[in-house]
Amino acid sequence: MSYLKHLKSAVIASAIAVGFALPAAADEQYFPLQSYRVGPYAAGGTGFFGGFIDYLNLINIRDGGVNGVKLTWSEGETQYEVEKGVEVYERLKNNPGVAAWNPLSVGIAYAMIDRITQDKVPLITVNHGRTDSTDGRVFPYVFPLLLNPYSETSGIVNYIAGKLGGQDKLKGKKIVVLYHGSPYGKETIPIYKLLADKYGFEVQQIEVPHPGNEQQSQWLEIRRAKPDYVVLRGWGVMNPVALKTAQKVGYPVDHIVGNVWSNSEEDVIPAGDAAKGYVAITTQASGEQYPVVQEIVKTVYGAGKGNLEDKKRIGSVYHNLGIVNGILNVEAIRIAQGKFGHRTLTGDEVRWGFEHLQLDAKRVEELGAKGLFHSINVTWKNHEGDGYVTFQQWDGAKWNVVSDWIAPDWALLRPIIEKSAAAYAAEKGIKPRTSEEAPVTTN
Amino acid sequence: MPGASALRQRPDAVLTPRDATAALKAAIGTGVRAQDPSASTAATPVLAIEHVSLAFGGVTALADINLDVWPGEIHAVIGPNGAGKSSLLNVVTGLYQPDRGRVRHGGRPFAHVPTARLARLGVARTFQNLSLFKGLTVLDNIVMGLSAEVRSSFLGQIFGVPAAAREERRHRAAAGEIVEFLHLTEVADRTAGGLPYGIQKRVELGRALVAKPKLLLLDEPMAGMTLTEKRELTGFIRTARDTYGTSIVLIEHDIGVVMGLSDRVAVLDYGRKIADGTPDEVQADQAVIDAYLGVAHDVDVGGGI
Amino acid sequence: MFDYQFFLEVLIGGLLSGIMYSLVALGFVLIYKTSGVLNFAQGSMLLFAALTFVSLVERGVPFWGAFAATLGVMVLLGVAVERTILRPLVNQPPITLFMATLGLSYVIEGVAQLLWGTQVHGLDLGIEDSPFEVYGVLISQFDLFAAAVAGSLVAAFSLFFRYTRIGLAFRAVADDQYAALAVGLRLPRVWAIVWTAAGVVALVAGLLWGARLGVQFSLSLVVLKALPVLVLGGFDSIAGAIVGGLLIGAIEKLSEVYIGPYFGGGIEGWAAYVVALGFLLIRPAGLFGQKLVERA
Amino acid sequence: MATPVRNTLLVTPERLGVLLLLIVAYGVIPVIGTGYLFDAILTPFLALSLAAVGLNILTGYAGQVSLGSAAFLAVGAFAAFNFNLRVPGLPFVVSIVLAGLTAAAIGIVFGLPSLRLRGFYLAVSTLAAQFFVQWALTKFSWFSNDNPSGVIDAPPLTLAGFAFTGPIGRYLFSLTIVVVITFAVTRLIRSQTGRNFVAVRDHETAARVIGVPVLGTKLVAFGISSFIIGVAGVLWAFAYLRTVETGGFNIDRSFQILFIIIIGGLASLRGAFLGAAFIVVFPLILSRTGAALFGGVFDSGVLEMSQRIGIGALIILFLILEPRGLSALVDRVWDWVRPRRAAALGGATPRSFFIRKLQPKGRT
Repeated sequence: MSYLKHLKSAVIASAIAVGFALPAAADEQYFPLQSYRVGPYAAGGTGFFGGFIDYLNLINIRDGGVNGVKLTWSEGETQYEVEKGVEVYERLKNNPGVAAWNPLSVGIAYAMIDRITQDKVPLITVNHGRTDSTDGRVFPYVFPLLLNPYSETSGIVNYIAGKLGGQDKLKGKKIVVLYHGSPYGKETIPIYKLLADKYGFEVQQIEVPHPGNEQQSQWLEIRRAKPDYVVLRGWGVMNPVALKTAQKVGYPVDHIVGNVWSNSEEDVIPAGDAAKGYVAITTQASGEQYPVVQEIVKTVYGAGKGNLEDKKRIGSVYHNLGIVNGILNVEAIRIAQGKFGHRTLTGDEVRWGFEHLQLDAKRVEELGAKGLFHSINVTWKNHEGDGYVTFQQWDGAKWNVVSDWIAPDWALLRPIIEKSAAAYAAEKGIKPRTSEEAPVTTN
Repeated sequence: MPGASALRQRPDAVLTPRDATAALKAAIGTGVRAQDPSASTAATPVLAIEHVSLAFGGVTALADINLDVWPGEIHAVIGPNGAGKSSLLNVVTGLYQPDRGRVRHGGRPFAHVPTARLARLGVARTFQNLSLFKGLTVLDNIVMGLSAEVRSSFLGQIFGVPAAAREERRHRAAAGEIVEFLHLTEVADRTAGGLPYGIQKRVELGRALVAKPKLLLLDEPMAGMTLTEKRELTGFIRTARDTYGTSIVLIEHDIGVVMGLSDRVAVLDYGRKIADGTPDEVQADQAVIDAYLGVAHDVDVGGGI
Repeated sequence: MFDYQFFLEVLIGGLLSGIMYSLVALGFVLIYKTSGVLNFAQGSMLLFAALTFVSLVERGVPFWGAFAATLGVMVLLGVAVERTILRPLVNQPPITLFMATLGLSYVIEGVAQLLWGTQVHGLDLGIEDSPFEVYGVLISQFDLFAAAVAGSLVAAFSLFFRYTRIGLAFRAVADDQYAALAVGLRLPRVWAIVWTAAGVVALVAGLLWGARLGVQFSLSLVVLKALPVLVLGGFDSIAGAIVGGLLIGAIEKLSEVYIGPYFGGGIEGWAAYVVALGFLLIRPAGLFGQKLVERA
Repeated sequence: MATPVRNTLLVTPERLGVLLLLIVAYGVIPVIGTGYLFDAILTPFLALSLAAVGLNILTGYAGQVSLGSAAFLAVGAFAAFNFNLRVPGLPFVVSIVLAGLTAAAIGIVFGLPSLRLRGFYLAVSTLAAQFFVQWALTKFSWFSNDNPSGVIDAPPLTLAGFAFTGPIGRYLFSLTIVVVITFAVTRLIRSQTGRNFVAVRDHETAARVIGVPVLGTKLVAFGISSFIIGVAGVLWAFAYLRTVETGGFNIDRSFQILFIIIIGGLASLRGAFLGAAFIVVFPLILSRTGAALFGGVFDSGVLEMSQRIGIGALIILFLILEPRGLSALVDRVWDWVRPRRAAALGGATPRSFFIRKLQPKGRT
């Protein structure tokens, strides 16, 4: 990140603040980043935004941008707080050539849905966000890419079924879901119930009040319930404490399965030995052995432009998620450029790109990401893109993939998502799209 | 009650000169009062303290105290520090509950005086340490003295319904009179917390007087005042009694003020009442001289600040 | 049928958690007793101490060396706080001081993360955390260890305040600041010492909590667990902090397990406050408060 | 009659100033402002100012410290959402009033401990409201219309049949509500009830003796304060964020509002606005200048950390230099400009919890 770049964005920002709008600079696609490098969730923020920026840098340095269109970005610190995120949105949204927003925060994403829909810019909520925004008919600009919370739930249950030896073996088993006492934590309660009914296992869902630094009573209950598996739907400090407390009550750690927000190094390192053997879901494998990560190490870090201060974190879960997120954004732009031309695209045009973001295993391999993530297949109706999941086990020092790529049961979940989206559409008076042909605003 | 009627005949003390207003009001007041002393004696006492005892964790604060205060009377309570004077006032105002005994306000007996109803019983008091509402203006402080008479609700006040507005005007007018009476016009609009000590004491008297109480309890109103301020305040107190017929219980260390101002004087020592009579009687009492007067001169120093 | 063994397990777990709350509460009490202020920076001090310690250890400093160095840092912090905040703000209302400690917590958090980064760290005190069973009731070794440390810390403080000159000064100031000042006690010195002591408590609590949660930003949130303890035990009573902690810990766990299900669980966050408040409404003086003392 | 002359004047410098401000706020700013100014600065400023006015009634005037303001913001926001959703055809203004009343009712319940507790004990006990409300709103999904994510979306803002859309509309909507409530509050604090607040704060015993209904006054203070904070919550949620999730109404928000009134000046309406301006604008300025000056030298994490330190240090410095807040600072500047006013402004420092610690212990 150069000084000039900063100076420039500062100038732009101040220019906008006093009411001027600069004309769009030629051939640049801009990513406003609502990053969080301070505060309770700084570890995740630095990893994710570090990976994202590293990938954008790779494209600029190696390829000279996307078909010659330079990628630019600037950061606004949110500390993961919604109103700071909104401030950053309002501040950065008028910069020219905004491609997409990538907040990596459920709260900020929610506050932006109305705004980006009005401003016609895509909002990418990779691995998180509003489940029903999967329904692109109602949410044309929101993309919960790769994995929404429902798919995650299904993926976890499918993994447990696999461990038990098949979905029919789930019958009569008992699963405890330990969830964070927040809207995020509660979101999958009905889905676990649904799957329990479908497969005939027993599910008990126990809440851990925020922030989750005390779980004695919850784990004593778990000990009493003697479940076959515990699913950890945690957040922040709740995760290591859960692992520690599990050890304390003697629950076997390799029967605890973490969800997508309980799957990072930050979630296990504080737990020390108690985390050895813990398994968690992921959409992107960790490690730096993948070609694209190696190229980032060579090209970006080699040029001294690496974003991570601590190089040991290259290839960590959040860093790789950032890289995958970078791939998805860049490829969406590339696909949209194929239709609209090699130039600075409008947000709406980039949205079209996301709605045609179809990367099969072959294309993923071309991108140097084979094994890093499986594939994606976004359509105008399906904004999640049917991401596959895999499971990693912590060995005390790093994560190791311990499963194949597993497909969630999308068909089962789709009607629930559509119902929820329809309710939203009714509440907001939105008329769902009936075909791909949504009006695309171009320059 | 041997002292009561004798005291009535006692001419006004020569200790303090009075200003013109006070003299005028005093003239009206004394006229009414002096006409029929026997009528006063026949009436019930404004305040009757009956066998009140109070102890704090084994330490006796008050032991079997009896005290009557008659209409229009200025009744001083004196005694060395720690003798139980303030405790007595706190029992009378219900801030403390006595262990034994009763307090009668206007004949109504209370085992524990309900502080919140005090103002409606016609009782007002001042405090040893300043107890003004420092964030309010002088005028507002005095208006607050009429709190017990407020009938309007906060909604009525915000929206300015006629009844609330009338009430506010009435109370402001009453407070305005007191402001004039106590010569506080100059500072009426100033925040009380920033005023000199002597003036604050006067404002506090004003706040207690504005409701025209039947009984006024003054806890060391002169403490820390200069001689001039004391004289002035003495005049105000006497005038108040004369004007409104208010009975006054006065706790004060300045023996000169007490003897000059009071109709009767009760003396406390270690929580017991050792004397109760006219200033002359008390001054002549051997027990009082032994227990108290011998040390009187160094009691006044910094008493209540 | 009532499961007594389970009840006992919850109870013991609660009491042992409670000791951990007491440890945090203790830091509050020391400062409140002498300066009448609720030091909201206690959580940040805890974070700062643990972060400094763990960062030193990760840089190869041996355990006791890091401990001593962190102790030194906490002493410096205590003195600095007295110099830069307490002294200029002497005679200001408690609420102002409270806000100043909030400001202080910003500064400490910022400095801690600026110095040592925002990474989360594991902290291994070398205490085995596998449970052992006594008549079928699981007991955590680590929790026992933590309880022992907390107990000795309280004992040490009690002895210190009872038998040393500084301790005497501390009690005099706690009793009546005005009088203490009048007889010539040097308040600034007492404050500096007390803040240092609170820093030591923060270090010990930070290490024990850090070993449980990992050393990370959320460590500063443990103060929220200590506040109901303070309400129940009294802001100015060391004994209250201990007994209050035990009570709150036990009540919190028992209510979560036995009452929580009726509300759908997760009531721990506020149950402790409600219990503490309910207790105060019945007994306004708190556990160890004195008669007629207003809670102000 | 000793009614002071100043009060009877129709035109005072203060009133003139307020009038001028209103003209600028209604007439000038909507013309020259940008979307960023409205959506990111002015609207949150107005919402926080209103919350600070509410808290100031409770803490500044009535002397009861609350650390649970964010809970009442949340109650207001969720109540308005539900009234609007569940009672068809209800005018939005009525929803807002009902939301305020709901917040007031809950505020009174959580104010009950104030009848027995004071100072920090009360302050900490108000945290019970903070945690309970957040828990309840998360727990019972009915409050968020069973939205799976527990996040609700804002209904359109209408006032007397007029829809406020767009940045300027939302700003004007907020401004109007803030102006109306602030005007009512100025009347309130000059009324007997307002005096009761100060009396209870400055000397509770004396207040009780002269017949102030102390308990009632405290509860009224909690009620009115919560009402206003509840309405502020509606603005925060519907005019500013346009989404509501419980996570945003956490303890940090409560502290933020408390910061505003301390920095602005306790028991000062003007202080609430000054403090809110400071809290909203200052970090932005710090952050922008920091990024502009050192953006190339340090990474943004370092900058943010430094800013956090800077804000913390500034708060401390501010408390040391002007413990009575920005409002008092303005007075000082004003005195300097108009020396003859100096005498009229005495030390209005509130008592008890708010005044200095070193006081001899009296026996009364």
